[in-house]
Amino acid sequence: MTTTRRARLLEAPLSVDACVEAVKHAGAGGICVFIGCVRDHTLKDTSAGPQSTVAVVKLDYEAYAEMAEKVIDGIVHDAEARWPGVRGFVQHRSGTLTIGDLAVVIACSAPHRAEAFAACRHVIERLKEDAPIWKREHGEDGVTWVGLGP
Amino acid sequence: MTTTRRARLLEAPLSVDACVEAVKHAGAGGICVFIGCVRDHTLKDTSAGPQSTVAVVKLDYEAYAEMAEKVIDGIVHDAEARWPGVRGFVQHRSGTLTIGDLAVVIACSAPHRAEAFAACRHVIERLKEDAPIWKREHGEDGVTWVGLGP
Amino acid sequence: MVTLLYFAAAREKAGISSERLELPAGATVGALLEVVRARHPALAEVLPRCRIAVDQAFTGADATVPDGAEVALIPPVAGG
Amino acid sequence: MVTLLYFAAAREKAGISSERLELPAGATVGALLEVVRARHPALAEVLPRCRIAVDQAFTGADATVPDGAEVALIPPVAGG
Repeated sequence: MTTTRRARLLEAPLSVDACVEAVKHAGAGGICVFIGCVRDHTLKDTSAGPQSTVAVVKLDYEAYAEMAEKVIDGIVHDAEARWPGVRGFVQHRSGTLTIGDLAVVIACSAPHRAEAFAACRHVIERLKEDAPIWKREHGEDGVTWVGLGP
Repeated sequence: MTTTRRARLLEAPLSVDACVEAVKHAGAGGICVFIGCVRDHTLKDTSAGPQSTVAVVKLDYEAYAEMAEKVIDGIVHDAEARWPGVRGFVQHRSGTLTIGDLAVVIACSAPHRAEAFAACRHVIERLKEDAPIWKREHGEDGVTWVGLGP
Repeated sequence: MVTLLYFAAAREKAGISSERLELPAGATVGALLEVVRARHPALAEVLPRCRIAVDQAFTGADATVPDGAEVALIPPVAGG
Repeated sequence: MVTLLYFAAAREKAGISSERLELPAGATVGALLEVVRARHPALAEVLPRCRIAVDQAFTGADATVPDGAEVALIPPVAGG
């Protein structure tokens, strides 16, 4: 890698290979990759009663792109500082996605696998908390912004 | 997937994409991939004193191929039973590898990421314990079978 | 002058994706939110669930908004 | 008759990758290993560190070796 930027928001399909290549180097014994895909159902939050499953047709991802890249880049650098030897890279999609499309790809390499797994998991958890990215689900029961509840 | 076989031993370069495709389906929201690479150094077991780092030039992977596929296939099926909704697939290399070559690729999909991570980690740990595969390191201090000690 | 950015549900409720506002010198994020609330009654439900970013960093209600700042309303996020 | 397979360090020490042996009916894995030890003194050091697979499944020393079985010496593995 000739750049220190660890995150890209893309309108085009993501590339697992590009993420793996971004973190691969001669001292990397293990690479952990997480791929988030659009799946055909979601759990519906209901104010009363148990959660139910709702079919999903497509998703719109909206992002505050510049800040999202900055936030994710910070998360990856934080992971690299916590687990020495880790190198990470993230691609996140924006725009309209359908079932099976990749929404996020996170790759973390490390000399040994424990650190690669831990860093990768850390990045997806933190990304889901803080990256300014939203999704609107087009499901069988209409259109909803995920996370805003009923 | 039209086959239930979850493991392949290959003499040719491994494909991350093929492993991801093997576990991808409409209900899979997360896919965790582990890639084991040949790195440029190894920790040397020494009977006295602290471990030291030894440069590695290349590795020969030898496998009891038929049993290795059977053992890894069993490990993946076991992971699928432990974490319902998980689907896994593994490619493992045999033959001579150099720095940066992929030795193993493990992909596990699941409706949610926690199960994908847990299953993938389980498969690599169990594979390293039980798959009848050996490696001979050609390092700066000669040729050694890894795991047999000095 | 500050630039306000509205995203996702906030953008839909406000009916705009950005606007520019004149603020008194030394105004806090909290004071800015009161202005926003008054201008966009449709945001009433979403606003309490938003975090605020000033110049692309999350900020508390007591922080001062610098002149020329880019202030974003961040409804509950759902990336990944 | 059983088929014996040698891999990795065991193959190098034995100098062969496989051989066929006649065993008494009902012989155990442990008895087979005694035969192997006697035939290949160079295996002395590696043998105690090997696991045994009979027909591609790990097996204990007390198990009987069926006629026609494929028996493999499995030195410490290092896949992944």
